[in-house]
Amino acid sequence: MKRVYLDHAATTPLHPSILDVMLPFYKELFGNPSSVHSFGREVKKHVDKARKQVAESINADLDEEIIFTSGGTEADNLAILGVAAALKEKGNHIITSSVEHHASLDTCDALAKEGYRVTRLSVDEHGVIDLEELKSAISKDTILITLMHANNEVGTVQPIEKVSKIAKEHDIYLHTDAVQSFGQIPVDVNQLGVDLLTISGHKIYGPKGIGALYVRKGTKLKNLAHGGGQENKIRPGTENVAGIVGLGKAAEMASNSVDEMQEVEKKRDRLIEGLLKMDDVKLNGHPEKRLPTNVNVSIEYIEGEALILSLDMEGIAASSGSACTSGSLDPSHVLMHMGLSHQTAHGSLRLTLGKGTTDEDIDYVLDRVPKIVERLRNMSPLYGK
Amino acid sequence: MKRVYLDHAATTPLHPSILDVMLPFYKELFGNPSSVHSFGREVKKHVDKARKQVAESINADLDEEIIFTSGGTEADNLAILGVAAALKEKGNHIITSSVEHHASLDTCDALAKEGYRVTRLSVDEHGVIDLEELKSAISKDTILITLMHANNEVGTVQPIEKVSKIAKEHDIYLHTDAVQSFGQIPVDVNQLGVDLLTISGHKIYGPKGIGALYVRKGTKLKNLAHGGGQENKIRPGTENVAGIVGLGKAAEMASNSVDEMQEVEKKRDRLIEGLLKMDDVKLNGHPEKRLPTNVNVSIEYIEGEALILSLDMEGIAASSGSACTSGSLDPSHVLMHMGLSHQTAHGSLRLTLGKGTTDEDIDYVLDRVPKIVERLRNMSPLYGK
Amino acid sequence: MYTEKVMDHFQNPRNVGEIEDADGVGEVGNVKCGDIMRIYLKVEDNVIKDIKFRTFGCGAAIATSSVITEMAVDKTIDEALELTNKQVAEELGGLPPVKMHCSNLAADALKTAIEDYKKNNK
Amino acid sequence: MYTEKVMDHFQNPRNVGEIEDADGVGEVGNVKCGDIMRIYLKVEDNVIKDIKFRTFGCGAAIATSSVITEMAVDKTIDEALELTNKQVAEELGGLPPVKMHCSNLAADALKTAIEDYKKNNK
Ligand SMILES: Cc1ncc(COP(=O)(O)O)c(C=O)c1O
Ligand SMILES: Cc1ncc(COP(=O)(O)O)c(C=O)c1O
Ligand code: FES
Ligand code: FES
Repeated sequence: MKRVYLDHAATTPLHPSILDVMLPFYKELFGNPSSVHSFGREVKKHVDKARKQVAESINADLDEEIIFTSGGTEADNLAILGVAAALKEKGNHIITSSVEHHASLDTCDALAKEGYRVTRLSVDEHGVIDLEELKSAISKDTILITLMHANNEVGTVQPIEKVSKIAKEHDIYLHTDAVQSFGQIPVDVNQLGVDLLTISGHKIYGPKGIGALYVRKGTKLKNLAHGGGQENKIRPGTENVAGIVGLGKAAEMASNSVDEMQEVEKKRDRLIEGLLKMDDVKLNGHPEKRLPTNVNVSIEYIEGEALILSLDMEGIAASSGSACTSGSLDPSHVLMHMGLSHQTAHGSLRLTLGKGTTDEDIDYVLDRVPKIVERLRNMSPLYGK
Repeated sequence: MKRVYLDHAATTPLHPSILDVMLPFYKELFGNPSSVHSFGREVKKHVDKARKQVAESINADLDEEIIFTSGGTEADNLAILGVAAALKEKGNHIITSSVEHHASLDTCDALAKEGYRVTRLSVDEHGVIDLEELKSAISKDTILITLMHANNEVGTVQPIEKVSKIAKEHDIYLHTDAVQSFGQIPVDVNQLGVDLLTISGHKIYGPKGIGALYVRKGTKLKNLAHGGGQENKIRPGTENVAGIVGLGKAAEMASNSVDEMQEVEKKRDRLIEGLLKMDDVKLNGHPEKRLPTNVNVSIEYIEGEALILSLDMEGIAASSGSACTSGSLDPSHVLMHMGLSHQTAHGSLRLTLGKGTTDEDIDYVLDRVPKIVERLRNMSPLYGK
Repeated sequence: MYTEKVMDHFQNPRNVGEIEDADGVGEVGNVKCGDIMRIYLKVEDNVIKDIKFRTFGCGAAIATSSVITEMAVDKTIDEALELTNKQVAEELGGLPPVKMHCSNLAADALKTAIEDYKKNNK
Repeated sequence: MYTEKVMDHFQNPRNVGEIEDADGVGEVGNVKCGDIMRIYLKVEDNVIKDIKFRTFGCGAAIATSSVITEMAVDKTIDEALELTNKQVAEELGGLPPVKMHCSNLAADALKTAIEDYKKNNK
């Protein structure tokens, strides 16, 4: 059976040349980088090199501004909880948006429970925050703005550079979650003007279980875990060396992907166009300020999980913001905050393209989706009434 | 040049058959285990299988008692901070020992700074805690005893079963760090009678950057990080699938290693015997209750880093508790708490054997060490006065 | 995640559709995740002779709808009223814990349809 | 971690040993990590003619001891007194930041030995 993977926002396949650079660290280069002897020292060099690769890929000024973590989730937690703990004498107010990834959203919720004040900025129908709302949310207690660069569900890109200007005026730290944007649109910490920035390996054709937090020199950040002196004492524990080396290579490749992404974008547009030919289908997210890989549509009268399962049986991997897939009461908080009805959000379909997506893949999907939709609609009590 | 790796307590080489089981997850099985579609579901199965392997290897009653983490350090932090947070209404007293790994030691220090009361049990000359001291330390505020199963520097095994009886009598949670003991001596959560137990992949011929915390069903534990629903909501973030699968296999192999370890122990004894033939050399740690892989001696009049570097130039990888290797003011807290003088602790040499250590390796080391020691002693102002 | 039987009923649902001149119709909504299920009955001599469904919901919701129509057909309305969620789930070879509530939907919809029939025939 | 020059001086230290009838001896201890260094001098016409050392300490401590003996020999005692930690570290092609304090040890030991010589010859 043909298999078409269109869930690159969930995870990407590891690029073979990244596996190649990782393998030696599962074989002869097995030393602990903290060891004094040569088995350790030779490995340490490669960890340092990977740190440089990551630093350069996001245009950081210093290698030491990169802290390796176990993934994007940990990096988001470290940024938000670490700044909150470090600046708790200064203030207790944090600003975020209502469409963040759970790694940030739930972390802010946890802080709210601890007594921090959290403002969750609303978004417009396309998922973009309002800069005026941001300005008026700022108070003298505000210590952190955490705002994702691009949204994982609908691909909407936030105006981080403009947010940065506002943050700087008020001397407030700015963290951005660039897990989805990195490798798709330019991610440059100095151009964006951020103090902290999250990336994750497995979204950029690197390995799972590795990520990094960029921390601009001088930024006050408290470590969350305690132990060895690794990662500048900010993130202890024996290094996931193979993962780090893989992330280094993945970051280097990601920062060189912008051209490739233009090709992907063309396929994305063809896919969107094709899907919108069906009746009662609507694009979610921003028409232009969206990631080149992201397609998100709402298909009325049907439910997401049933759609995903049906697609899966045709070999197509996709995802949905349906409540039924999450096991929670509500469909995607992102779609709801963009003003979709419960039912419309329920029938959302996310298809995220990758570097390996072909025109034939798009043709195949455009052939199958309408058939499946028709079948499910014919089963639906909402359709044709 | 001959290379002899005798630093298995720092990290072990990945076993080739473990790499074999990991590789598919860096290739075709790249899906995100949280995904509904088949790319995700087929990977999820393997994560579940690895959880079962780990559970069985330590004789846990239920697979779901295993929480995967990014390593031993994170598991120790999760156990200690997680229990402290979950039980903070119940009490604020934690008992540990003075010879713990930094992952526990520093975590307890952090809690002490937050206002928890921490008792650090002393140890005797062999590194063993005193059960009477433990009993008298217990108060009605005590919520957790965290005590390592075997020490990473001197290999001393603590009487966890006896501690468990005491903990149970007082209804206090018991956590043990079995990072070093697992794969070397029997580790059975029910026989040990522990509520929480830490293991780490890279100490048992598995990959770096993966570990697990055993959490007995019903044990109250608060998550430290926030985000997705992975790992029973205790430890969010996209799973390090290859690492988890590798840990599963490594744990299975570790629990079947006890026989192999008897062979290692014979080589260890020959190494100890050979080293003690030098003048002014003394064994650190317990003569019998010690890990089958651990050799730790103090060599008077010389300093550890110089010794390690000299050994390294002969291709021998070793480690030391010297202050000079740690960059801190004091030599190993473990050796100091066992009553060694600053100078004697300074000249400690740890050689930790592995499954692959040969008799020739031991011969080689026993040939080189005395020559190096003599050379360094001749340079030392403390020698021959 | 789903058993083969669930997937079979999801992929080849039995008795999808409407009955134009139904003797009873029941529609229920699931507060938990917002799904909707409608069941149509044709009853003769207190026996369910024909049954059809329409469902807006997940794979489990569609499969439970399908299987409950199979279980209910040819039963008396009293027998049908005794069908439980548990039986529905068991008939499908089990459901994942997070999906147990979907089987409620099916049993509730059938019950509502039977009540509608009873009301119409009072 | 260490430069080649450090490793060379560590592996082949110059001027290890004692001078039986030394004109000056200086011993210093390093509070930071507990190392000890002793330097022996033979001085003629205010010029350091022979110099030897013994060191208990890390690779950097041994290397700095060795290199400072090379730097000091044939210098007048006044010239030798001007040798700084920085010069020692530079002569070795640099030291890791955590090891900078080891170079203090060498310069201090030399200074102490020269002072001992001066005291003996007052
Ligand atoms: C925007 C965003 N942030 C954070 C994460 C979490 O990263 P990770 O999966 O590496 O924990 C993800 C992906 O799951 C994401 O899409
Ligand atoms: C006893 C002990 N606990 C915890 C750890 C930390 O484990 P990891 O290196 O996986 O973070 C180690 C090893 O470094 C150890 O020896
Ligand atoms: S119908 Fe929503 S979970 Fe089954
Ligand atoms: S002598 Fe101790 S660090 Fe150099």
